[in-house]
Amino acid sequence: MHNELATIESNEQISSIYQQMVLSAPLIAKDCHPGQFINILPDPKWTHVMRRPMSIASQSNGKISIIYKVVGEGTSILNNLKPGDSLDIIGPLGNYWTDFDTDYPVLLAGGVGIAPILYLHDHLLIKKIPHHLIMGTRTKDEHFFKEKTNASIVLTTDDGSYGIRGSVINALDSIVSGKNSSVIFFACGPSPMLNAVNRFATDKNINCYLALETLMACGFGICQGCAIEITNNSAISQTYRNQYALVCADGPIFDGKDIPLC
Amino acid sequence: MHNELATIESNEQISSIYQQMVLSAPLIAKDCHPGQFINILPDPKWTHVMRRPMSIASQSNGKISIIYKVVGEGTSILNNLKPGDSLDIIGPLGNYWTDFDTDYPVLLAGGVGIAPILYLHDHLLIKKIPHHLIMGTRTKDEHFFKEKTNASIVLTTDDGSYGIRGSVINALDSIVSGKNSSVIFFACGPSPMLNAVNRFATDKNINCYLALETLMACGFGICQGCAIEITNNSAISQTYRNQYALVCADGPIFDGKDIPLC
Amino acid sequence: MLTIRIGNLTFASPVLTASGTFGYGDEVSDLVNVDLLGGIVTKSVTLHPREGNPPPRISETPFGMLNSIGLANVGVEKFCKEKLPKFKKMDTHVFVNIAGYAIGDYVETLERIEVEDSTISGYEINVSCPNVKKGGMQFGVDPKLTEQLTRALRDKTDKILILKLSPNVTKIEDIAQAAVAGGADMISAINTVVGMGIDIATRRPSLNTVFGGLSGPAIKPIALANIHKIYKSVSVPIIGIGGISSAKDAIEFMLAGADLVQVGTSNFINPAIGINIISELKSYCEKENIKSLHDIKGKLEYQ
Amino acid sequence: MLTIRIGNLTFASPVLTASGTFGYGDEVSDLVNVDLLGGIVTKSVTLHPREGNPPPRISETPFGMLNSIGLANVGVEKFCKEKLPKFKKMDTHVFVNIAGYAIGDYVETLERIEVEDSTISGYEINVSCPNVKKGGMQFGVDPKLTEQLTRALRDKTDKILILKLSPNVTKIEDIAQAAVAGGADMISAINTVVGMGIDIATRRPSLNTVFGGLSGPAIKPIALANIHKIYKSVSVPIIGIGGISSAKDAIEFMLAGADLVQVGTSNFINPAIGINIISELKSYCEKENIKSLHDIKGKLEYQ
Ligand SMILES: Cc1cc2nc3c(=O)[nH]c(=O)nc-3n(C[C@H](O)[C@H](O)[C@H](O)COP(=O)(O)OP(=O)(O)OC[C@H]3O[C@@H](n4cnc5c(N)ncnc54)[C@H](O)[C@@H]3O)c2cc1C
Ligand SMILES: Cc1cc2nc3c(=O)[nH]c(=O)nc-3n(C[C@H](O)[C@H](O)[C@H](O)COP(=O)(O)OP(=O)(O)OC[C@H]3O[C@@H](n4cnc5c(N)ncnc54)[C@H](O)[C@@H]3O)c2cc1C
Ligand SMILES: Cc1cc2nc3c(=O)[nH]c(=O)nc-3n(C[C@H](O)[C@H](O)[C@H](O)COP(=O)(O)O)c2cc1C
Ligand SMILES: Cc1cc2nc3c(=O)[nH]c(=O)nc-3n(C[C@H](O)[C@H](O)[C@H](O)COP(=O)(O)O)c2cc1C
Ligand code: FES
Ligand code: FES
Repeated sequence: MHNELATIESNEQISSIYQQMVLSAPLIAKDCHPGQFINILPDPKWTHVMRRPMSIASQSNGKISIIYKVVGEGTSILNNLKPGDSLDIIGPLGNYWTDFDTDYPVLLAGGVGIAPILYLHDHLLIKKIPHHLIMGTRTKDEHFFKEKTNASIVLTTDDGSYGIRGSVINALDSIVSGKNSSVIFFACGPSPMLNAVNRFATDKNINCYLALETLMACGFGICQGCAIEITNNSAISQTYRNQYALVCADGPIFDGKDIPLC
Repeated sequence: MHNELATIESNEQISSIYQQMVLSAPLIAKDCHPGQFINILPDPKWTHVMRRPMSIASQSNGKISIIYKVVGEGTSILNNLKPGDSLDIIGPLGNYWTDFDTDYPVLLAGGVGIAPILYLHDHLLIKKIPHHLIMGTRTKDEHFFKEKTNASIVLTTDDGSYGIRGSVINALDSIVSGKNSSVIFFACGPSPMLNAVNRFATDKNINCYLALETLMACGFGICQGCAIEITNNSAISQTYRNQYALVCADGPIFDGKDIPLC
Repeated sequence: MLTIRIGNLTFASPVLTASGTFGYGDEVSDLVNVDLLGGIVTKSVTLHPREGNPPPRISETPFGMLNSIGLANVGVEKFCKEKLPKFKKMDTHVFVNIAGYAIGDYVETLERIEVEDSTISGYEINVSCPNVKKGGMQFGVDPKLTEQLTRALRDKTDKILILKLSPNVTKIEDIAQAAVAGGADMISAINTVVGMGIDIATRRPSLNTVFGGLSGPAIKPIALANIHKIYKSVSVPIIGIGGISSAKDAIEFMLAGADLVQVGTSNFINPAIGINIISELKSYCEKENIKSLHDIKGKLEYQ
Repeated sequence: MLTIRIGNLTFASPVLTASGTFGYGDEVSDLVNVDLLGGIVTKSVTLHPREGNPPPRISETPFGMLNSIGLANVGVEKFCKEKLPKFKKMDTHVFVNIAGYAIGDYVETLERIEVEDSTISGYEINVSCPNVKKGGMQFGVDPKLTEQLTRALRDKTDKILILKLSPNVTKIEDIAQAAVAGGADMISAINTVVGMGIDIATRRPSLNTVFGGLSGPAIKPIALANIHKIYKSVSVPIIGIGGISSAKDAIEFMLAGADLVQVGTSNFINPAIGINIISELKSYCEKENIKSLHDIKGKLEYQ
């Protein structure tokens, strides 16, 4: 964990509603893994008492990136930053994805949930681990990944304006049933999507790892503010108690089996 | 009184530490008088509960200007505004200078206290009323008025780097004693300067009007927060009580005789 | 849609302006059409004229301000002559806020106003005043005193009687119940929270009175908690006050149990804020298909 | 210059970190050298392990936050095994914050820690906990209960005993005096202010427990007022807490009467904030030619 004053390399709109910011942050870049996040101070004069957490979307050569959607004050400030500006960030935070050696990884992303999934995708490409990536958005303009598509990258839109119509779940059946070996899910996205993926995995007895989000004050296990209910005290936990886990320290990646189905 | 969304025409540094901002604000420009001020909302997302009051430094053709020094958050935000940006202002507020028809006006300004004095100076020029203007700063670089100097405009610096060394008081004696008719003072500036001017006027039995500053929440007589002690319940008052007056509503211009000498 | 009926008063909208932050409604007439407001509450009126506290009287704090105005006002006599007649021209509810230093002060002030031929809708009683007979303890921190004061005033008027409570107590429920027991028609809350500021350069308090009252967005969470506690302990209508600066804030207070709200400190940033909130509330009701804002009173959901 | 002596403890600087906002000092070791701090106060420890409250447990407010963590902690047994030994490696004062639901809980917890061979400097007692025997009323709102609790703990330890007071009372002076009468060595204040948040989209409270504790810069004026009241009513050393995020804030608390300060919520924005404040304080003393920060304690000037 480092508190680094990163320099912004670029900050660009990559689709109708998503921005990507590349940061030079050598210390964090050196230590980070797919699924981890950073905690951002949007401005030295920030008048909120919490930083803003963002998943790491890529890592290479001392640089990391984030992919974000402007939703409020913090992300608006981020959106106005220019190359050369500096940004106070803490990271890498949280646990990360492992376990991609035995089963066939299927990566599932919804909306800005693409950030950590993209990082994992890059990582698997580098390690030459064959896998599938399914990404869903509401409509065509929100996709920024269109040019990169190939047989193992599947895009969906809620309105059918691009790729498969519907949610990422609609693309799963054919991929999963087409595999001889057992598959494993890595998913990040809005709660309804994660719940659907978790339910699908449970039904088919597939291992499934979900990246969750909650409000965070500290980002590294101190404030106990980011607790979620868990149904099972799994082995991957670091500070698990019986009933609650901390998303920032025990997560953000959880075994789907530990999360209540809903 | 109007609440106007003014458009910034220009916003420029005019000396080592002073900025001038010209605003297109037709409603306020139409109604304002020398000595009055506006109350500024520096930013729609302003996280303070008070606006920032600034004297009007000029008025013409639907435009007004302010002259300000960057001292904190509000003035920093003002300093970053660009031509074309808009600014939410309330004005004109407060009372204004009159009484320049009988006596010979001597205008005294210290630091940013120049703003209302400059407006009064313009006004007297238009009305072709002969007068003197004395302006003091700490050092040469702070003066932005140098090119305009003539026999009736006298500049001083605390360090003697330009014009007369010392405060505006040092320039007064020769001007006052050189006049046959009686003189009248109009002054704005830091408290020590106003106190010195008031004392000088009292000693010589000269009429003297001072523009004061206090912290202001509302700016027009509602919150009662801008009270100052007064020694005398003068005729110029609008809401004077016996002991306190409101700088925003009874002032900002006060008869020196009503203000405690210190 | 925004109309709220309380007893036999009809409020065109649930947004009023808070005592001490909107004068007597006439000072802002250049900027605001007060008739569009649900109502206004006057600056506190006292039996005798009051100069107020020595300066400095205000200071800024993070997202808030401190004040110790000291109830500066012209006194009830001059109030009746100069201010009261002006309310006749206003087509909105006017509540006269009364403050005092002994129960007799409050009663005499109210009686003086009652004898006038006026159009006011009622009184809001500021109990955050030091009781000189009880060594300066405030009326509003003691349930017995609050009940006595309320009853004494109740006996003298048939107009709406609102008790305005202070948050600076261990258990506001006790004070609210006492006010209702004494005959209050409504409860309004909160008055300012006791606070203090210091200027480290001069080493002096930022207010002449050392302690003052904190108001503004910073106190909104405290105000909401107090409103919800009052809502759970009494059944009279409630006016929510404290840090309100948007329709969203106003709705939060209604969900917590308020029938009406008052906007205070935010008037200083924008004197038309009350009216802006009213039009935002209208859009909200339309969007959410809410027939009457009264339907959301206390509709906070939890087990 | 920054050294403060209190009893027979020497604090290298007057800046500590507040309970619940800095863990046990080891989680931040990557970012902060805790030995540079005046001291740390642990998260509250209870007799039995506590899961804490259901989520959501935190939310943001204007310049502040609400929390209802529910004293989630491993319990004193595990605390003694896993956390206590780590403090031996730290060269700073460690105070163990203790919470409980009956006087016996507090006493047993303290006794359990006392028998360990530890290097801790003392205890901070969190009295903002519901007393199950008294229908959930908090210990810290009742002077008698506060005195009893303090005395019971005083009997069991010779280490520094700090009573941490709640601001949610009518008269904090009474509670401070009771704590001193019971034998407290020091008073710390304030704990969080009762507040509430509402999400208008879901119509649910922003915290699962409905009410929670407000902290951060928004409460600084309230904290300062409480510290100054405590300073005027007791003569034991005082630790100022509430919204501190700069040396300027720390100095304000000292002028109001604090000997030491604790930094809480601001650690979340910057875990090194305590250490930054310490170096700012050093520059301040140099600039102002202050020999010892203790010289400014209570040096607020007014008539
Ligand atoms: C582990 C983690 C990873 C995330 N990764 C991404 C990402 O890759 N891309 C992305 O666009 N967003 C991501 N988010 C969400 C992101 O943190 C919020 O969108 C952002 O904080 C909004 O801040 P704001 O000031 O713009 O909006 P606000 O208006 O202040 O808040 C809008 C919403 O954002 C969320 N939020 C605000 N503050 C926090 C906080 N301190 N902690 C957590 N959530 C908060 C809340 O749901 C809030 O309602 C992630 C969140 C977490 C917890
Ligand atoms: C009637 C009047 C006319 C003024 N005219 C001018 C002018 O022409 N040019 C100029 O540079 N300055 C003028 N000032 C002072 C100006 O208002 C402050 O410099 C400005 O408010 C600072 O704001 P800030 O946010 O940058 O600084 P902050 O750091 O917030 O405050 C710095 C200091 O500015 C003053 N100040 C802050 N807020 C207010 C407020 N709401 N009301 C009054 N004073 C405040 C206080 O003394 C404060 O300590 C005038 C003040 C008044 C009352
Ligand atoms: C400058 C000022 C003056 C006030 N004067 C009074 C008053 O005379 N009587 C009263 O009952 N409340 C008075 N109040 C309290 C407000 O009416 C209101 O209860 C409080 O400020 C909280 O609301 P807010 O956060 O919206 O301002 C005053 C508040 C301020 C800021
Ligand atoms: C997330 C969080 C957890 C806290 N936990 C505790 C606790 O366990 N025990 C305690 O005595 N105080 C606790 N506090 C209160 C703080 O120690 C402090 O008294 C309060 O937050 C005010 O200071 P601040 O404004 O600097 O945060 C907690 C505060 C926060 C924000
Ligand atoms: S965010 Fe503080 S413990 Fe997780
Ligand atoms: S600033 Fe409000 S009365 Fe003068």
